[in-house]
Amino acid sequence: MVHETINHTELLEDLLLTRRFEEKVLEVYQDRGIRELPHSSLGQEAVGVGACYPLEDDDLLAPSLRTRAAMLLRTPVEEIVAGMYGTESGPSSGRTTEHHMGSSEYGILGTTGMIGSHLNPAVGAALGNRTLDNDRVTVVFFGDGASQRGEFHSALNFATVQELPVVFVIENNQWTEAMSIDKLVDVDDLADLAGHGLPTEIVDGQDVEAMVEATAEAADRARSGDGPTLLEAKTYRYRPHAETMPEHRDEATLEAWKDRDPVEMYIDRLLERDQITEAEIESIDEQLQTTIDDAFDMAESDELPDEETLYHVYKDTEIDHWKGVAK
Amino acid sequence: MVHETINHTELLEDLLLTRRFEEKVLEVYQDRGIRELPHSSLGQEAVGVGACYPLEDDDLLAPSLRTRAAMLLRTPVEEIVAGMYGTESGPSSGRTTEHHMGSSEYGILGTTGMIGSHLNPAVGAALGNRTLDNDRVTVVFFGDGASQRGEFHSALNFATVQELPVVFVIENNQWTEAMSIDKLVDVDDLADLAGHGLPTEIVDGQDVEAMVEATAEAADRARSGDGPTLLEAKTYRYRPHAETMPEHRDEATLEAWKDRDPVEMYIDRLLERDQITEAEIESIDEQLQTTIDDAFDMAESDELPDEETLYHVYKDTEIDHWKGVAK
Amino acid sequence: MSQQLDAETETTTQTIRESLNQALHEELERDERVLLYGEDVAEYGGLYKISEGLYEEFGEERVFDTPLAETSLGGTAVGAALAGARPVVEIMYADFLPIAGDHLINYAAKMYFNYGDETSVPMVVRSMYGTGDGHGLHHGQSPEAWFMNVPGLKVVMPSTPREYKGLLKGAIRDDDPVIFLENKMRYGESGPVPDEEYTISLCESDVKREGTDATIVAIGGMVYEALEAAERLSEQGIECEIVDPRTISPLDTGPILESVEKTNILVTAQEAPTFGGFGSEVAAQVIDDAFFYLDAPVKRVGAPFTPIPFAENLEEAYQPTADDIESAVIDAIET
Amino acid sequence: MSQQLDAETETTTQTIRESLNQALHEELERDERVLLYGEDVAEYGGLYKISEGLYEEFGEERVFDTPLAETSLGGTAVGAALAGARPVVEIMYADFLPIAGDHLINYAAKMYFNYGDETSVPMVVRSMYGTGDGHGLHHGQSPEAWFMNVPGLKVVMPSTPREYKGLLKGAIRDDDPVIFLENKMRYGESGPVPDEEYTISLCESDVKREGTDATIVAIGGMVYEALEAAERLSEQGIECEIVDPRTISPLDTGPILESVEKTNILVTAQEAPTFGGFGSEVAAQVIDDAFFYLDAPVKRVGAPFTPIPFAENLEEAYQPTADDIESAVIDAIET
Ligand SMILES: Cc1ncc(C[n+]2csc(CCOP(=O)(O)OP(=O)(O)O)c2C)c(N)n1
Ligand SMILES: Cc1ncc(C[n+]2csc(CCOP(=O)(O)OP(=O)(O)O)c2C)c(N)n1
Ligand SMILES: [Mg+2]
Ligand SMILES: [Mg+2]
Repeated sequence: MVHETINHTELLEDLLLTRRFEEKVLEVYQDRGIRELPHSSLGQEAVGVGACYPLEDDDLLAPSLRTRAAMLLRTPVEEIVAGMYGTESGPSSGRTTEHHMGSSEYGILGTTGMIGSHLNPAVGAALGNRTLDNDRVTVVFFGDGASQRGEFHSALNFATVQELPVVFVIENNQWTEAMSIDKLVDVDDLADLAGHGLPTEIVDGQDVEAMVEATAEAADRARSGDGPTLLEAKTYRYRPHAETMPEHRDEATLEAWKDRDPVEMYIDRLLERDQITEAEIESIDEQLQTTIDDAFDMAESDELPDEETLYHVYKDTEIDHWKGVAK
Repeated sequence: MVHETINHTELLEDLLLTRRFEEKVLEVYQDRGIRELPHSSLGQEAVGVGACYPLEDDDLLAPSLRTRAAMLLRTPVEEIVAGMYGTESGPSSGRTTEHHMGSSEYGILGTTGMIGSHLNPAVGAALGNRTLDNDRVTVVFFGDGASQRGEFHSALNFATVQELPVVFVIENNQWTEAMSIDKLVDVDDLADLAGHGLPTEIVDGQDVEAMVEATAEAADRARSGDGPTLLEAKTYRYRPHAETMPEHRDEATLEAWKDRDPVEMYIDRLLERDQITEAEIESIDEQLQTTIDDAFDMAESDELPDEETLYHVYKDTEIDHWKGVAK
Repeated sequence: MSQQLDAETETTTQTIRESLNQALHEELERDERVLLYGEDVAEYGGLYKISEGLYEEFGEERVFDTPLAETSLGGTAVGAALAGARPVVEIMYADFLPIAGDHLINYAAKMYFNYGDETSVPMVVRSMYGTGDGHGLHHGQSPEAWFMNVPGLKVVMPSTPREYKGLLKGAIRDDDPVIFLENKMRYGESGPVPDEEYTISLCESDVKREGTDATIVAIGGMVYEALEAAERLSEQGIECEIVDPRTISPLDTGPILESVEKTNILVTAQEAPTFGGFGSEVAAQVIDDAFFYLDAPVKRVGAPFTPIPFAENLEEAYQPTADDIESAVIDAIET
Repeated sequence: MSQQLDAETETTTQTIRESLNQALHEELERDERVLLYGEDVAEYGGLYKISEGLYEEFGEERVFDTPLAETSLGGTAVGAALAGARPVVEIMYADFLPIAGDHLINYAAKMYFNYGDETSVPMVVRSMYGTGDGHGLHHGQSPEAWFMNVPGLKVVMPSTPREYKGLLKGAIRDDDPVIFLENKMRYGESGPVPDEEYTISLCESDVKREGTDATIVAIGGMVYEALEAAERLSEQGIECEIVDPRTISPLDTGPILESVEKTNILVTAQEAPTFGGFGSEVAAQVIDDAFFYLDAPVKRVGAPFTPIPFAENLEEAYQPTADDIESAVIDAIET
């Protein structure tokens, strides 16, 4: 049983960090706005947290817009918040949004605003790592919406025939913006779309331990040269697609999912198994809250970046950016 | 049994027309060249012939580069040959290649030089026909190579969720240019790649009657509003990818496929069933040969198009083509 | 030439958002071959609410939501148009147009040329551009120049509510494929829109302001910036003529050349980076055909050669505005 | 400035095909991070045999064939480069680049800007263009202008064997994403290639011929046409200076401006349609920065605004040649 080898305090801490962070984002956004429009991961935390847990520190993560956990588990919280504010201390000093930022230092593959366009780059990162002859695994997160793009097919196929060390994680929250996937695909399980010959597995995305277990296996397979795996994590988001959009989903369904809240489920399980005490949880929670609050305070008083930051487009050639020509 | 309802003389004529045409192309190309580089369908004739046979005259065909049958069964032979020569009497008077020409008159969807890029347009044509409220079915042909593109996934999905009247026909000849599909996909049957919830069927592409039967069913399904079907026709080409490329495939495999030659197999069967006589075949053959020879003679003596033909880019706006601006 | 508003035309003040919604409504009603689809355009009414109410009115065969797959949007629209329908698809942000680039550049643009008969591709791709909302690198790019060197495409960038409506109707009725670019920062701009039914034909430049001292050729949202700059310059005694091409390609250069022949000074204004952009083509056309009328270097206003930055102050530094146009005109005149 | 061949350099006559093959060979050998992949590049050695023998020599982890999926080629190259490898991918025909357009425009071009550290995207996309072989609408387009308005990309179009080799090596070593365009009609051209190892840096324009009477800025295969035109014009007493930018974007305008300041006449030459093309940007740069040196309208040589036709005579009418450059120079001088 995988839960016997897990450091439960750590895993819970990861889960609580993500939950508290997302709650804070929501609170601050509603109270006074944040420059980056939040696309909340509340409700889906176990997917990213569980998938990241069994990885090595230098494995590469390619998060989707909504995989906040992946960012939080790799990047100092204050940098993330500054990234959302577009201030000087953010990872690119405000050049880019926090949603898509990349960092070789933190092992996060930069992404774009194009949903699903990171699938082939993630496969390519795995290819690059094979070329460099290291044993880093790449884990790429994407939604049910991204699975509808042709990229899903070509990336799976390329990774499979090249037997690349990739773990594909669909965060199937069953909504593509305001569209229910019921009208966007004609299958019950997105995993069925992938007949490419790679192993696929459907995972309970609310169960952080199930995510740990499935990803651990997939990462092992990748690392031992047996190629990619596709995991479909079934989950649900508690918030609308973005904080500017109204809620239009069925209330009963949402409530049913909340009954299986990933954080509460895990806490209940740990308490039941006597693997943690209420007091321990409270203390972790308090500490996390302080870290998060401090990060927001810092970002709110941070400076805007220097204009020079903008002119960071070519690494090898000096150009006159206003004319667009080489100097 | 479908073969009881088939007009065998007609079907054989279609098959022989395609075979003799392709033989003639090869002969002329080797002897004195043809402007359009031939990508021969020799060996694969039964796929296009069989799939076209059960269709209505106004059903729409979206052929691949290699589906010569689809062109021949819809377009006067002399126009096709002129199209290959790029002369005045070709369908677009030499603006475009015969490989990709489109014609609403003949019910052929124009395609491009991009393998697989016609999949979504074919689905769109079916959508357009739904909007126009007619009952035309669209049949789209494409290779194993095209099936590797993302277009395959997005087109299948769109057609499935919209329940559009499309028949997808993979002409799986097992080679993508000089690459064997063994290294390009990790499945035995390409049909397995399509887990989109639409019916799929593997068909013997050498058996013209099997193609007729499978396509008849799929077209019926489409026409009665039950949505798309995917057929995977297993076949093989006798020639290299294009006539400029050397043969590099295994000889024994090629010979094994030739043992199941689609034209010979069908003739043998008809003779066995006493549905045709050797003499009848000979007479059909002679007549076809004359038509084909005449078409080549005509094209070879045809004029080059007038330069004005070139300036046919916008339908609704007169422009100065040299400056690229509206008049 | 373009159909100008004359004094007697009855108008109502509308936002661009309203005028676009009306245009779609009228065309869906007028012609049964018109259909509208895209991501979130039906039940939700469009991310920016341009197609609100249309799904309810015209039903799911005419207005529908699609899977997240822009190659399907571009590709199926080509096919539907070739089959004889008049598809209007929304590709949410113009930044996503490259995903459908093959279908636009290699398919839509070339089928009229490729067909043996008079079949053409009457499709419209609506898409949004425009900076200033902090959406970052991938939700605001001006893509017009990516498609200018593509014979067969038409690229339209309206400016005022009246033109958004008239040109969208014109684009839907046009027999050629049209990329119709909407500035998402300007949906709320309002202005007079004729009450009577009207359309505006594509490929006709329009003079938005008359003047004798300098010509400003501005496109899309920059027309508003040019008008503002012209007001300020007028106070300094400089009268600018503003030409709004409205259709970027194929470009109606006549009114531009005529204007430059009168003013002898040319400034261009676009939101995209200057290098390789629309303004460069205008400059090149003028220097070929009106060279001896030009009194000064042509100044091009545009963004720097960088992606669109996220941070507030960086985005401000990036975005070209009325200020930049004003300085460029003064610069040109003083040279 | 560019590294010129001096008289002492030992050279061997090679075709462009050979020089490219050598460049790939040398870089694969020099740097283990370099890898080469694409459709038919390995076992078959490339459709035009540019990569012949490399698979055999470097094995299937360094040189391999891929599924038919250009978004995978573009997309995986970005990822491999971000991970620290130096991928070289072949996208067979440049007409197919739009299929990978999103990964080039929105991904490759923007990641250096997007990263929090100094990570960049050292990838090279090799692709073929060039008309004259009857391949029709979709196997010969010159795509450079589609990518010029994209900050972050580098677009390279070499002319001679020496440059093909040096620039390909330069591109592979460059830390930014490069679209490397090869004229498929010129693979057989031969010329001197230095025996010693060398590279040519990107973004440096080169003067291919000195002259005092007119400046011709020609790119890619058109450099040969410009050289021929210049010879003919020389017989008529007109001495042309030919500037070969080699890198289209970002463009090294210095040598162009200097040349125009000397000759006072500018003609541009490209294979792509004139409207919205490279030549327009050159004209615009010159009219901004060297306006007072210009004696005549800038003439741009290019194809008409149509797709590439198939028929022999139509393709001939379409293709710009030395004749057109010659007339354009005379035209400009006589204005
Ligand atoms: C290529 C592309 N198409 C459309 C969009 C607009 N868009 C942003 S998020 C989104 C929904 C994505 O759904 P999914 O992949 O399920 O991820 P989720 O938001 O549910 O986490 C859409 C359509 C986009 N950003 N990129
Ligand atoms: C998008 C695209 N990529 C690559 C090519 C080059 N190419 C032409 S035909 C071909 C092979 C196509 O294989 P398949 O789809 O199996 O069809 P077949 O030739 O076997 O009939 C390739 C790679 C192309 N024309 N278009
Ligand atoms: Mg989702
Ligand atoms: Mg094949």
